[in-house]
Amino acid sequence: MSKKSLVETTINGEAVEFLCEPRQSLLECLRDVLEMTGSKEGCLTGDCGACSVLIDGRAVCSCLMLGVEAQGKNIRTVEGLADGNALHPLQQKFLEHASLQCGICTPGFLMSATALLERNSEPTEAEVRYALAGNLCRCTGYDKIVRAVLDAAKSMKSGVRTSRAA
Amino acid sequence: MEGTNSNGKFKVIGTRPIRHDGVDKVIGRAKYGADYAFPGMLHGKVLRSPHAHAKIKSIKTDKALKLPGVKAVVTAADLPQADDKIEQAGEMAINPRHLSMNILAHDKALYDGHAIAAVAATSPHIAEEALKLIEVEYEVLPPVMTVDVAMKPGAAILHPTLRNREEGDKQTNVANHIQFKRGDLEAGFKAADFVIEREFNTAMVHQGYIEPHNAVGIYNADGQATIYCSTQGAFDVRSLSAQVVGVPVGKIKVVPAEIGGGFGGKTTVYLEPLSLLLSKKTGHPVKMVMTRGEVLRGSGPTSGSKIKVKMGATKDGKIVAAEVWMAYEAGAFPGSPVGAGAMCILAPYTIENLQIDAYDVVVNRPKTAAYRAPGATNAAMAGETVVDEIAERCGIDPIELRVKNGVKEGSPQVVGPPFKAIGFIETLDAIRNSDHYKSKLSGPHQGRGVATGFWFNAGMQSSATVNIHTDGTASVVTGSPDIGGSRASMAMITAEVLGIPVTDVRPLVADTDSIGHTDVTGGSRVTFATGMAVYEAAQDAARQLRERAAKVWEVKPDEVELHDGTVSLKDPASVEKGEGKPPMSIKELATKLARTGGPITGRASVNARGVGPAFATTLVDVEVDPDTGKVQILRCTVAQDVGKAIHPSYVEGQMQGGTAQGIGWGLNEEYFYDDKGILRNTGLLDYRMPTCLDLPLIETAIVEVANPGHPLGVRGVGEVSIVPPPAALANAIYRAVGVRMSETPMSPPRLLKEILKKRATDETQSAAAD
Amino acid sequence: MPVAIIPSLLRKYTGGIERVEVQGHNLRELIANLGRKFPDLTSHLLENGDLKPSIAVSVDGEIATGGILEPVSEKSEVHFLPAIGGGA
Amino acid sequence: MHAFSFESPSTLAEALKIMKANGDKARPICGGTDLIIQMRAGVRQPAVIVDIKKVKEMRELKFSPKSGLKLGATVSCIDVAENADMRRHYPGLTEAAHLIGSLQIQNRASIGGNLCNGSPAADTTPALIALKAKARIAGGKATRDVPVEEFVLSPGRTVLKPGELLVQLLIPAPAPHSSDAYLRFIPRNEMDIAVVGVGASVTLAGGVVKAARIGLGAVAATPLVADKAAESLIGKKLDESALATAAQLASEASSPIDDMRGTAEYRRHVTGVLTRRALTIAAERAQKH
Repeated sequence: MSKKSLVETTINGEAVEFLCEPRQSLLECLRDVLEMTGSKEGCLTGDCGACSVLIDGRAVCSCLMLGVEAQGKNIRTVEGLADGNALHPLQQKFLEHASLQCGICTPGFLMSATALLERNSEPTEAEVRYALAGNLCRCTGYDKIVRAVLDAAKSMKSGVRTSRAA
Repeated sequence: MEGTNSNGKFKVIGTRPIRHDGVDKVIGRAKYGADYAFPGMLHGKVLRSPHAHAKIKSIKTDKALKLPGVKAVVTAADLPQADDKIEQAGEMAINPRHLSMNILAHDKALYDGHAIAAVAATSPHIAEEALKLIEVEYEVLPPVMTVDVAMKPGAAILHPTLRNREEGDKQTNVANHIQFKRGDLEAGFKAADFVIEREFNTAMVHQGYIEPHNAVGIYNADGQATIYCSTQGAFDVRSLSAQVVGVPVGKIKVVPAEIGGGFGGKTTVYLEPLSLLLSKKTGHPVKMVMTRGEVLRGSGPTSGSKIKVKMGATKDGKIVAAEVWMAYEAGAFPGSPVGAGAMCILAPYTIENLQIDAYDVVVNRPKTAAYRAPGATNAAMAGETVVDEIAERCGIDPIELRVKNGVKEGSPQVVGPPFKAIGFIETLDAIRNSDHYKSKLSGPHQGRGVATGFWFNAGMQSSATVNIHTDGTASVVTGSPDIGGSRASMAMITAEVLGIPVTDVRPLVADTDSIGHTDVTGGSRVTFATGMAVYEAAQDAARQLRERAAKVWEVKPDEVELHDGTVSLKDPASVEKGEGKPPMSIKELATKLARTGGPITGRASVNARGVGPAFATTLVDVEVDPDTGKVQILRCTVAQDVGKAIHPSYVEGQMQGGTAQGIGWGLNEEYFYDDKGILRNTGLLDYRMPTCLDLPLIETAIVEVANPGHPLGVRGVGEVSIVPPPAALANAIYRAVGVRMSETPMSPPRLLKEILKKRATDETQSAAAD
Repeated sequence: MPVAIIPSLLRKYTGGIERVEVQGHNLRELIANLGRKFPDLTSHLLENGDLKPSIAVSVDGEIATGGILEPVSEKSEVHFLPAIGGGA
Repeated sequence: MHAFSFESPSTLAEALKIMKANGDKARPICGGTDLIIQMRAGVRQPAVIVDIKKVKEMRELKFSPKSGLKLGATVSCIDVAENADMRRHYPGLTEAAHLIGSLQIQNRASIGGNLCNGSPAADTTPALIALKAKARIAGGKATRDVPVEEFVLSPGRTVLKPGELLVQLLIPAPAPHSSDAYLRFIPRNEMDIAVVGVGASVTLAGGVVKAARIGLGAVAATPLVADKAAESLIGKKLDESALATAAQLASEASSPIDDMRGTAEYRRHVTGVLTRRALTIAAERAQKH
């Protein structure tokens, strides 16, 4: 075991410090060290997107980033998407459109979709599909996920509430 | 149906409420198997065979045990003896010896990725390092990778003791031969105006659930054990783990975590017995999670197959004879779904003369597990493309030809007994009435294909309890792990029967000690069988509510009725009865339970009869790039007979998901083994499941031909939609570029090869014509 | 009398006969009586006194859930099938 | 994953010092989207991981119409894809950067890292070759510039010696009436590794081809430059027969293998198809410049 180092980050708006070995991925740090198990492990090769989190506003696979690389970074995870008990419009629309079946891919999709809508408030279906291409879902055939993201964009436009950009 | 519909209409069933477990899943709070952690927990890893077929001469573990942080290593030597014969374990028919051999290889490694030993250590990284220190001496044997090789005389033998009914005491790789016969085949082909004979090969594919297998085993000093895991069947995990580890069933509690997809692949055990064994050895909780590579190499995909189909028809499109030969790769141990494939391949059609011969063949690949309508998709790829060719030869629309030959209520099934009410023709009509069918294709190299699928669906055992809370709300408890939103459906059925809002019902999935035996979430059976138990349990609670009201009112129970959440006298008019007895809501009545006999729990357990089989028909438009062989899907519509859709959104979801898996199967998914039998594509980069850029929106047509065997008309919806897509794609590709594909996946290299072949022959023909 | 339909591969034990009229008020009696007519057949249907796990029986088009005690009526048609497992 | 130590220098000098001190035991990390996977698989087991993302020279993206492009080795693919100069002057390379993996990958991965990983199938390398890119390498006796087509020696092996780092990629300013394009073939529409990748640049003058370059990926042990194919176009109109000849010569330049991503025969065929298509797109763009 190599020695651990202290990593200082901001996670979902809060200053968070954690200790980890250099060989621990950010995903391991979130799940095993910080007990934030909302981000899921599906492949450990960056092919499924279940572990997607936002780093300084951009979606990345937390399985392909070392915990120590997170020093000084602003991290957002699915646990921070809702504002207290007010769900993010994406979360609400995922529920209304029945966009999840088993739900294991849902956190990753929500984070990729958040990154998209924060850059592009009126995406086309093609743009949504491109933005979500790095997230695999085996249950839904993507139909209801794509519809939910398009609908969430609409409702955010009409000013329901936009995601709290951490 | 008392309570369910005062005016013949459902109030809750058929609506689209938000699933009760939804919020936990969108905020990241839902606990899946890999999310569990316990004080003092160790992490387990599995050493897997690097050879497809090898004798295990020795395993040395002392070096691994010396690594700081390593607490235990187990091998097959730690497993109890198991009998080599088919046995009931829970509701599954299994061979205990084979199960044990699959959990940890005994004397032979039978596939690349076969578990050899397992380690428990204080961190997953240390456990991984320990695996490298385990020394295994192998004697490598020739790999047997295909049914062709396995069935050849003189082929290397996987199991020296394996015999089948026909070959007497001869060593063999053919575990079983199943046959179905009807009518006079020879006469049938004589009566045909033409005969089409084709051969098909379909590649082994994986269910591809996004959540890898996981388990936390906890074995206590008093011999009591608990397993937390993501499974489709907690009761099967209990009985199978008890079998393998040699712990009494009654000493094990299995807690089903949230499950991240299964599709049949999580109906058996891999890590569960190992985590229990390692916990037994170390006295610590042991958590094990597969990597994606382990999932692909070491869990159960579904069979690759070789299928030969010969069909005879008359000019006017009547199929008069069919002969089928099919061999499925079972993987390293007997038990492919070839029997189901045999019963499905001709199921949609009334064919007087037929013979089907089906062979279950062992090969050096992982033991296959169930996958959504197991065996039916391979079969449909073969049968439905030949039927398409018959339609073409006759110049009849492929849907019309299917209507002409299609089965209806009363038609004999391949297996003998006649069909009860079924909705095959109705799915064909739904497609013919779809906007998609009425639309036109818009460019060159585009084609439209159609195909049909059949699946039995399943019944089996389910238990349910409905508890009335003191505020008049209710909880419904079942033993069916919820993969696709079934908790919402169970709550809806309860709400419908009691006549209360669905938001007043809390559905939950209980562990194996907290609910009666319930078979796997599989066979499209949950909404059918568990739904039946829930319906009866809710009726039982409703009956007790009427009895309590009768007590309060001092009348006979049969003088009380329950409608829309309110109990009232059937005949309030009669003054001496009606006086001072105004209708009471369940909320009101609930406050009186303690003083009228105590709590109300409605109970039901079923071994469900009245299973209603399912049909689906899929229509797909494709565009083929004739220079690269790449297929783009332009539009896709699926029509399926579900009997009754309880929650239409999740019914559509099942239809869309099955269609997407069928499309992946048809176009790009396959296991690539090299000549040594080593799996090359052990990740999701090269095991190519469809991304959302590969699929269009998937249009659905829900067909509801009520199943007479279910109180709500439910058939089940989980499986059949995966069956038609590969054949529908093949038929669409033919219309786009004029080549008939006989292999899955129809990947660009395979398709381009056929396109170039055709181009060459076309040129020589036109040259000859000049 | 109930009729038992013998799967094609087991007909070698019934001298090629497909449909056999055979007495029985439940599967146990029916299979026992079949065994009296065709002694070699029994071991392919039963295992330690119970239905073979690899076999499913359909009585009048309904997969039997009652094991060997599944009731059989005077007019019943009894089919012996391979057992199958479900997917998702 | 094996145990290793982690360094995060903030200057090039510091980074080179650490690289030199640790020789072949050190490996730089940028996006980590290849390295972390390789370490999990045990394919690479460096004792020291050096995070070079703080080094200024390696983070810069500078374009000037005169001197062309200076692209820092750690500039992420997404920053390339979203850069207006890149989109306008090097659309082919920009497309290639925007094709690698998913957005999650593009947000971490860099063109420099794509090159240093040494994969024959790297998407951006054929596009760099088509643009006559040079790799500026520091850490040896002297800073040296290596033509990109010579950078990869064999799968996973490059000209980088122990202690050396790729600092920047240098790309000449585009000539008038010139442009580039990159096409790759994959079975799905995203997420796959190229089965064939073709980068092409074309310079037109008076309706004929004045200069052209073609880079090929995934059809040999290393990315290739298809000189014969490119030269066959010089002085010609980009018509059917010219394209056919170039496509033919490009296929002949390839020496692919059979693997799970495609057969050699298939790759050779598709090389011709994509060469023709990439040249056509590059020419259409060149006319607009």
